[in-house]
Amino acid sequence: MSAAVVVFPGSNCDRDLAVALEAAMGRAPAMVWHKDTALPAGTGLVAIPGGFSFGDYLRCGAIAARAPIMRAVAEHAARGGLVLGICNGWQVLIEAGLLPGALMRNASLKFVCRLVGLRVESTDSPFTARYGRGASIALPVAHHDGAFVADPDLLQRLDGEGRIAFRYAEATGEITPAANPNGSTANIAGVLSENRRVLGMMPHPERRADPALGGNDGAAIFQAAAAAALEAA
Amino acid sequence: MSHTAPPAEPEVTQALAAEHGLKPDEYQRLLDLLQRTPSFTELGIVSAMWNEHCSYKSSKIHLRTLPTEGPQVICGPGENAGIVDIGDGLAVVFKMESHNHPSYIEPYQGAATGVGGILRDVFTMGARPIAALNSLSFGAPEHLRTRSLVSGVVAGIGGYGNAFGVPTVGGEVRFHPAYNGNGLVNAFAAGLVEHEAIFYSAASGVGMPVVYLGAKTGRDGVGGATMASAEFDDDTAAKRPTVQVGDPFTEKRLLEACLELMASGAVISIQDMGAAGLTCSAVEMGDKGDLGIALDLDAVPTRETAMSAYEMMLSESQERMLMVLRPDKEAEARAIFDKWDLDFAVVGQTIAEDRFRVRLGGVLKADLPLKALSGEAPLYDRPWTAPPAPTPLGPLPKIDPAEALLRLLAHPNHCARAWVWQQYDHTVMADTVAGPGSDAAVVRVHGTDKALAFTSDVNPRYCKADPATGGRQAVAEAFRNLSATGAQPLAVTDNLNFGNPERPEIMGQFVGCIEGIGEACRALDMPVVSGNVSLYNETDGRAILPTPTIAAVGLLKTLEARIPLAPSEGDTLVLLGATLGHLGQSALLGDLYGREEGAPPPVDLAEERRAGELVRALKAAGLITAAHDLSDGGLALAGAEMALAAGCGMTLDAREGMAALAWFFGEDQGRYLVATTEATREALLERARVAGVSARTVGAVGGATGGAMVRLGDTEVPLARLQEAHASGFARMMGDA
Amino acid sequence: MAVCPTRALPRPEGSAITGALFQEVSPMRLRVFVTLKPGVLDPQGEAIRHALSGLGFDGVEGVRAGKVIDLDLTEDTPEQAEARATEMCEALLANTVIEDYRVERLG
Amino acid sequence: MAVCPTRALPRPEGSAITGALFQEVSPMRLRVFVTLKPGVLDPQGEAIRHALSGLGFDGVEGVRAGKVIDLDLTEDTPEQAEARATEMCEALLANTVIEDYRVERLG
Ligand SMILES: Nc1ncnc2c1ncn2[C@@H]1O[C@H](COP(=O)(O)OP(=O)(O)O)[C@@H](O)[C@H]1O
Ligand SMILES: [Mg+2]
Repeated sequence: MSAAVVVFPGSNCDRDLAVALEAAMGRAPAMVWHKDTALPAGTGLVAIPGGFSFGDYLRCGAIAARAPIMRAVAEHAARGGLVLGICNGWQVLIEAGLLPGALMRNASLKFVCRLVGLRVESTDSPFTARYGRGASIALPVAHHDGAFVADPDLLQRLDGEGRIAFRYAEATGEITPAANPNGSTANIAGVLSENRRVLGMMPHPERRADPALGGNDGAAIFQAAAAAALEAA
Repeated sequence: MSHTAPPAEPEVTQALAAEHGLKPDEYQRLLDLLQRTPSFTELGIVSAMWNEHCSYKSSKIHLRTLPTEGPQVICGPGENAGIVDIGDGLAVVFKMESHNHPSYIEPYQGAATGVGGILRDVFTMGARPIAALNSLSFGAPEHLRTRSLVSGVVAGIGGYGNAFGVPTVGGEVRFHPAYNGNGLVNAFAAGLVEHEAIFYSAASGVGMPVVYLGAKTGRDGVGGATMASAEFDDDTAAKRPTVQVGDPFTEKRLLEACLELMASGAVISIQDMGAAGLTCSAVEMGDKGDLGIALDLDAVPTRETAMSAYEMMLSESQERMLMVLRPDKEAEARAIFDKWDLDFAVVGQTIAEDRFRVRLGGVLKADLPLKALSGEAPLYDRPWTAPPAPTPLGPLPKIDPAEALLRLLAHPNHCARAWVWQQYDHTVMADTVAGPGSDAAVVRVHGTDKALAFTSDVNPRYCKADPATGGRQAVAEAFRNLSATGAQPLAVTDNLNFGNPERPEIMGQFVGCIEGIGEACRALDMPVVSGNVSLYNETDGRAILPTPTIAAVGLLKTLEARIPLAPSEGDTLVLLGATLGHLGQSALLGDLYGREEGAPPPVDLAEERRAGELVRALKAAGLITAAHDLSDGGLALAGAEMALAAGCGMTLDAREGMAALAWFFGEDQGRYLVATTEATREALLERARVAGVSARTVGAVGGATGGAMVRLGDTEVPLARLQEAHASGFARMMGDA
Repeated sequence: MAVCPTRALPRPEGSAITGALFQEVSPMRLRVFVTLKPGVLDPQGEAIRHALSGLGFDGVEGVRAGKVIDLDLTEDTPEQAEARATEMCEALLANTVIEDYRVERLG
Repeated sequence: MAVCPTRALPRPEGSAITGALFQEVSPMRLRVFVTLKPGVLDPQGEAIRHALSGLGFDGVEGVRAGKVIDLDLTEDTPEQAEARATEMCEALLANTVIEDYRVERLG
């Protein structure tokens, strides 16, 4: 089983994601154009990259979510395939209905790019299995629309089902308002689908998957997903 | 789109020429050249080509004195960007450009399109942009417009660069009342290219198709190039031109389409459309290739109806390119642009005759001698006077060094810039090794163990007090910032921002700064490979401070060679370079007391070079763990920045026989604060002695009892207070702390 | 909306329109409002309110920010155009999880 | 807005309102439209048009995107509220270099 990275016009983390996936899987992922209607045969993991698909015009991810390739991605997810959406990728997955909630303008109204602390809330997923539960990690964020919004019902469900993958946290693991870079409800930084095989997250693990860049905390996500994709084969 | 007849064109007169910015003698020059009255379209074309922005008529004779060559230089000034070899068949392409006036009128879009323009300059040469910097100068923080300009400009730079996907890794922000009526936005971009994949703008071959690429043409900024060279007056508000709106989404697609196009072998030459878009780009391609160009404007993709030839030739719509195409590749080339949903239109061809012919609706709208448009542009040796001597240096203020440090760190000119750079994506492309906040930003060369270092520097206060010293210092500081990160300086690009050159005292600043820049670039082996001049930055006769921004690029052969900023607890601090305690034009006096007095510190270029080489050698020998250059704010500020970076206390000892303020805040040049261990300190001092660089142990990291303290001689301040002052200064100034 | 001659011609439903005739139909303009559902937090509106008060504007009790999208549609009747615009809202223009929309005919 | 003493005086238009009562006055709602000036590039509108056509909506001749801002203002008269909203547009809500605005009274 291999990985595929979906490329929309305006995606700008597609290469970075491909580099991280190749490092984890030992082989380069297929780059799939948004106008395609099918995923390459044998695709185990679909990754939707960050960036500004279609300029982020109208609503982030809205236009991309309706691109031809997304039907194939939805079918892949429905079959239990792995899907990872990072930053704009998460926005796309929400707009496509593959993940719940909404991502809105940051509370500061400003774009925010910085290293944030995260607490791993769930290790029960093919993406987070290689972290220790409650582990503190640090990953960069870079977004303008990352405030996760959920109504109380949804929030309760996500919490109860252990579908909150990451929360913004202090280095001590404490969940504080100061650790929240964008005003997300309950400091939520990443969410899993019901079957736990679709993950959307705002921070960029692919930008911290190489010790030469000062940290390696993101690599475990790709390694875990690679292993799960192989297992599914 | 169909062209319904545009309104009748005005008759060309001397008065109309004057409205286009042509002086009477310049208009006469045009009449002599044509031997007839120009058409309206021709007047537009010529005024665009002959204005300051395109012709460099006031600056050219001085720019020619700058060193532009070196074994590392692949392409110097004159192309869209400079190109420097970095080994292994790779090169770095870079340039800096101002968007001052547009950003003052509409900060968000002005700054955004400034970023867009400089990115196009880089990728039009075949390079993928890998880093951006921005050098920003604003009026006094308390001035009415300053905060909204800061918000708008920063959001615009981020809005464009972030969406495009280039990491914005550094820059400068300064505040000074001299910029109240004229802010500066200087944007730098660098890209990577393989030697064989470099593209230039010179057309070649007769009868080759000229192809228009990218976004459609509207009436954006018609008259913009003329505006960029006109002094503001109080009616600027009334005369607001159509502002250009940037579309980073289109730019990103244009980047990908152009790189695919270049790889396909379809491109003979290519040139982005910047100021006076179609006019400047077409003339430049013809001029460089010794060819004429014939354009058929009916084929130009437009987004507005009834556009005249004049409007199309002067439109500054963004995200457009012009290319000379290999005819047998047309279908392939068109398919690439279709894939990216961008316009692709054959709008003309190269011709053997030296003419620039423009047709619309079957009518010949312009028929000009092409070479003369640039070759015969006016050239001025404007009179200049040497600047007046600065006011003499008064007595030292009475303040504790630690208190002065605390106040400086909270000052808008010295507090942390995180408020700014957190709005910039500085980690996209996943190669940023050291982003904003370090001396020079360090970006890995993708897929290798090498890295490039980028910095931008200038001290306008120095330039005002003594232009030649200021020019020298700007280059020296850039050299120092690169050296402090361990990089070997390669070359520079400059962005020369001044007031009205028709005033001899302004021209004197310009001439002096260039002299100093040239001298320093020669002495430090950093040729000038590209640059940009922005004149007329003044309002009602009040000029900005002379601001020749220098952006420099350096090479790290391995990531191992990088020197971090943060020392470790227990390290010993050694000061390299001589300290005389020079306080003339210092941050201490200027920023804390509003006293812009005395001469700026002299710059000894030979010492500068020795010190920089020593720092790199010390790193190679494993004798230092961290380094920081000294610039404004002197030893105290440099030390505090290292302490803050490390999150450790620090002790800096007083110096016997020197006033504490002079020792801690003096701005003598050619200095670095380096961290070493007790074990390596002796070897370090010995190396410095052999290199002829003065070195002295000045303190240690940590070492305070109780909570972490920063001690300056016998005064001290808790690190936590410095942290708070430094971290919150910017937000406090912006009113959103 | 401008009444153009072709409109007066009775046509069967969905009849083919030749290119030439079609050009003459002047499109209808519709305005779509997209606003946040009541109860959904509106950081932008909140920030505007804050900024207004910073500028000395008192008595601003509430601010809600939304989008307006003007569409020029070539449809045969205003009703059809409106129906079309509504479909567009459902399909793309609004995120009905958090947003409401309303379609209005203009001019 | 700050309640100033003059407000307590009986006035012809509307009923006299004392400071204390004033709080209970329900604010007036105004709607501000902010749209790009004609001729200014609208990348967002263009992207929406393109996306609509990709979704199979034909006959979309043009799309322009703008903002709508609803303001609840405590002013005494609709005229005053409208004047106030206009001032807010000039000061903050619209970027008059590239945008036009229009104020409407609601309900
Ligand atoms: N406009 C800006 N954009 C991005 N980074 C900036 C900007 N202004 C300043 N910085 C960063 O903040 C740090 C401090 O800037 P400065 O004091 O000018 O540095 P130096 O004195 O070393 O030249 C640098 O790392 C610089 O790159
Ligand atoms: Mg520095």
